[in-house]
Amino acid sequence: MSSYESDEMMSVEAARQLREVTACFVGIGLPSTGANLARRTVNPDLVLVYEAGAIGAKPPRLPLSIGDGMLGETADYIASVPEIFNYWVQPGRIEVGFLGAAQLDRFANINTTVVGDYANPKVRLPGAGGAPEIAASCGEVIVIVRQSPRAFVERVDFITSVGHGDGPGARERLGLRGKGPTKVITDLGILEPDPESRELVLTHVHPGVSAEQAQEATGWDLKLADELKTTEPPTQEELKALRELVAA
Amino acid sequence: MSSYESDEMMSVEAARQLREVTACFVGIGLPSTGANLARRTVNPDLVLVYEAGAIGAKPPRLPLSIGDGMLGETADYIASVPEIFNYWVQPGRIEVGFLGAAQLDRFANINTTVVGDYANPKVRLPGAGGAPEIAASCGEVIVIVRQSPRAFVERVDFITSVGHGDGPGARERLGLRGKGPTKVITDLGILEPDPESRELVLTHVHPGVSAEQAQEATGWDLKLADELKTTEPPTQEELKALRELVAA
Amino acid sequence: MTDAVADLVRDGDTVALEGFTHLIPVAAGQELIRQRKRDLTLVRMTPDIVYDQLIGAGCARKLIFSWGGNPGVGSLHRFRAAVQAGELEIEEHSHAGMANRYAAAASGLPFAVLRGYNGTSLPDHTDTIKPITCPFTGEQLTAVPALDLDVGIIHAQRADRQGNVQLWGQTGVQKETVLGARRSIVTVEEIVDELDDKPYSVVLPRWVVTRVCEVPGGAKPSYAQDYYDRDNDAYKAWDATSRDEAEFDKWLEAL
Amino acid sequence: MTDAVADLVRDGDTVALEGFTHLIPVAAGQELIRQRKRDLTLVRMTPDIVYDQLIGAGCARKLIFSWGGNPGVGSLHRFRAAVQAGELEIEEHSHAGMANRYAAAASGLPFAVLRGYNGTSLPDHTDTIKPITCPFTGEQLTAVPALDLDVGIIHAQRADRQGNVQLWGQTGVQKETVLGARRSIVTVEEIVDELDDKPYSVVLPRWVVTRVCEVPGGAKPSYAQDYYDRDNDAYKAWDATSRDEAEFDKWLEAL
Repeated sequence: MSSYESDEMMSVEAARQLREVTACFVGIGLPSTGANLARRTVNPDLVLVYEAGAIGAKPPRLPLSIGDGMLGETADYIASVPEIFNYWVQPGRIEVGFLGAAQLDRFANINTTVVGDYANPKVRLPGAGGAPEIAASCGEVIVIVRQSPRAFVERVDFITSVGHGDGPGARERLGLRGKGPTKVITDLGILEPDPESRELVLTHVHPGVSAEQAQEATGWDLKLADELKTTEPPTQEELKALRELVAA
Repeated sequence: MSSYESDEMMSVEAARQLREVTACFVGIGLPSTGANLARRTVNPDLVLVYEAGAIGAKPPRLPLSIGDGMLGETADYIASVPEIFNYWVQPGRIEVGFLGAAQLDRFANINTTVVGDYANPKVRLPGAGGAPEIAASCGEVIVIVRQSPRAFVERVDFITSVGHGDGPGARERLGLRGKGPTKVITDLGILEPDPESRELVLTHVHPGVSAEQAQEATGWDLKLADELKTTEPPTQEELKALRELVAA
Repeated sequence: MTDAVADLVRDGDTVALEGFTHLIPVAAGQELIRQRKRDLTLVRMTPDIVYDQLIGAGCARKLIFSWGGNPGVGSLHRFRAAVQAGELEIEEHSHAGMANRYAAAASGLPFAVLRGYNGTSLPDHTDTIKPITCPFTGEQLTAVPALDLDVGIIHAQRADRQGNVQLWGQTGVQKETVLGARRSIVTVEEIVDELDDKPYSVVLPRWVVTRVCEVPGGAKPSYAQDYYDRDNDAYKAWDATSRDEAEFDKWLEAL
Repeated sequence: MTDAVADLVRDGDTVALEGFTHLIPVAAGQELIRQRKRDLTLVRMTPDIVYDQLIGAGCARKLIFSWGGNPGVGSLHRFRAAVQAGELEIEEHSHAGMANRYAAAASGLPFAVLRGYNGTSLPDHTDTIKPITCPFTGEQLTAVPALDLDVGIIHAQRADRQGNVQLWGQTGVQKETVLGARRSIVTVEEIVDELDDKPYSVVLPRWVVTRVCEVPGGAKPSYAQDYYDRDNDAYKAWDATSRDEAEFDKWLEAL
């Protein structure tokens, strides 16, 4: 087994989730790395959709931002931003949306807006961007976020993007048509919503990580899956593809 | 004075109305002839907008239909049809809309839908097309139609496109933001709405036409303007440009 | 195309064949006639000669439209006769309303809002036109429902071997027709190894198109920009064929 | 550009400078700072470093936005400090909401409808988000009001001598920004004799643009496709400048 960083484990695991996926909505940062890695490993035909308009972008290296010229230059099609949200995201055409989070709660609701009170925030974060509608309408959502008690909180200070709301039936009551977060990939493992309670449970730990470590890094009483598994470590091929991608 | 057909008089007079206009919404038939003639005579910079998407088309000859390739090929820009109506017509960006009519009433309301009862029509006509929103939202509307008692009726069987409704204040009450029909150009003369009553009055007769002829060709008691004028006959240059255009 | 139409279009479906006088999917429409599809709700902003043919052939139960004519020539006599005889249910809109109904369908919304229809007789006869009030200004506008399309059919200039479709020139509501329908059929002039840039081109990526069929000339007698111009004589000749029911029957038999 | 900004932007105006990380009108934004415009309501989906500069320089009374950050780098410290100190009024939306607010403005409608915001905390804090009911299905959706823009400012690759503007690549909401505003300023990389075809180009015809100004490099340090790439070091360097108020003041003085 080669040595690797926890970021690398996250990107590799994110890429693996895209094996069977047609189209994926991509932000910048770890989601972009994961999606671009998938195109180089498990799913060469994966369609990357960026919110600035590129549909089917095939960037030769990781874009610096979603405005990067190579996204448009390599895209199958470029839509305007209103079209991206109205014709492509809203009808649920995109199978997977990748999201990050500053705070995440036990129902996978996401906060990227403020820490503290909205009117008098302790920390003002960037805000919603495309996330609320990605979370509402993509077929499913994969959250990629580092696990810590500050980030994994009992209750988010602000719901920027709805996960599973307050539990069973919440998404249906809100009229949200996608399945919501089906996986949360962290630096320690993978969490998935319990089919009944919709509460996130730890289903995988990454190699060398213990369930206790994951529980300590969580601000709520994190439950473990009946069968807790260990993630496959990154293969040589995965690491090689990832490092080439990042270095490009 | 050269000899000319009444259609030619109509097209020439239509073109003259576009001397100071920036952008004009064009259908097929006489409106298209008039607008294209204006580009060759009084207003070479006139922007022609076609409902199939071409903005700033510069057709070298009269298009057979609004799908004609040369419209797109010579356009400054091509919009989708939803964009044409939403971004270009609806906000009132287009100064003049040219419309035809199967029936027209004394308030310049237009019928292009049915003659007779809607459910059991005597004659089923093509229908609305782009006309209702052109009539509502273009800065002003110029109607081009041959005058006859069958066409110029006391009351249209169906209001496809609103002229001046039932008279003063009607457009404001309906929330229509353009001025509505400001001129009706016929084979006999020109009618304009009275500033007070909004009823169409005959302001011009074409050379050789009498006011009585125009009144006989009208299904309501057509009033004459205080100063009834005679239209300038087509000049040699106008006729030459028109005939070249039609023959091209 | 025969298989695509057989597989994807069922009797009773709501079907739109779009192309705003350019790139009209005529061949696909005639395939619907040959396969004797019945009880269709046909949708099209500008039903022209291929819709006259479909109506005359008895494929349509209902027509949703905004302008029905033989563009630049005159009337559609089979359409006109069917309406005047009360044999065809119609749901009639303006172009702006229809364009917004397609856009709403493509957007996954149940309705669209526009400034339109106020003061016209259309709302008296079309129950898919309703008032709606702006929750911010109190202004009254008009709502129209999204089209509920089972199948969207268009003709495009070309596709690549992966099934990505490209069309250009005036492209009307074709993108919305494909994106707004549950299933879609795109006939193309040719299949090429690689798409290249074309001015104002619309690309429909392979994953949003159900079936692509190579049908050269599939838009004739209408235009296909950079492939052929409109055959105006055919449009004119249709007037005579359509006017006379016996002539029309002869045409239908020969199809 | 000096004259265009002086003539068209007034203190107290609502002004949008758009460009979705590509073709950001940075030079025009900095001209607003130089001319000491005050009490502006600034609108932008993705306020990034030029908005951090405008906010730090005291030009803005209010910000209407959906994502405020230094893309790919981190936070906007002047923006963050102003909000945390309660010195900047904010009206916060999602991208989908903002994009639809631009589209409504360009469409001459008072509002737009979308599926959005349901279940989020945004409607609790933003009063320009309201429920609306579909008059056909009874379904509840969300309405957002049209942006009410005095001035729309964008940067484009080029214009011709008549003033027709052309931009291409990822063109975001730039068309809507110009069409949705009462007055508009477009800075361009170059003025050319004739525009030619470019893939996915948007042309804004001369008669819908108030003023065109040739400003080569007007989008630096962001991208202008086919002219220059993003200067990523400048984005990174801004983090340090913006973080320290004294550093920021020095930057402002030198502008």
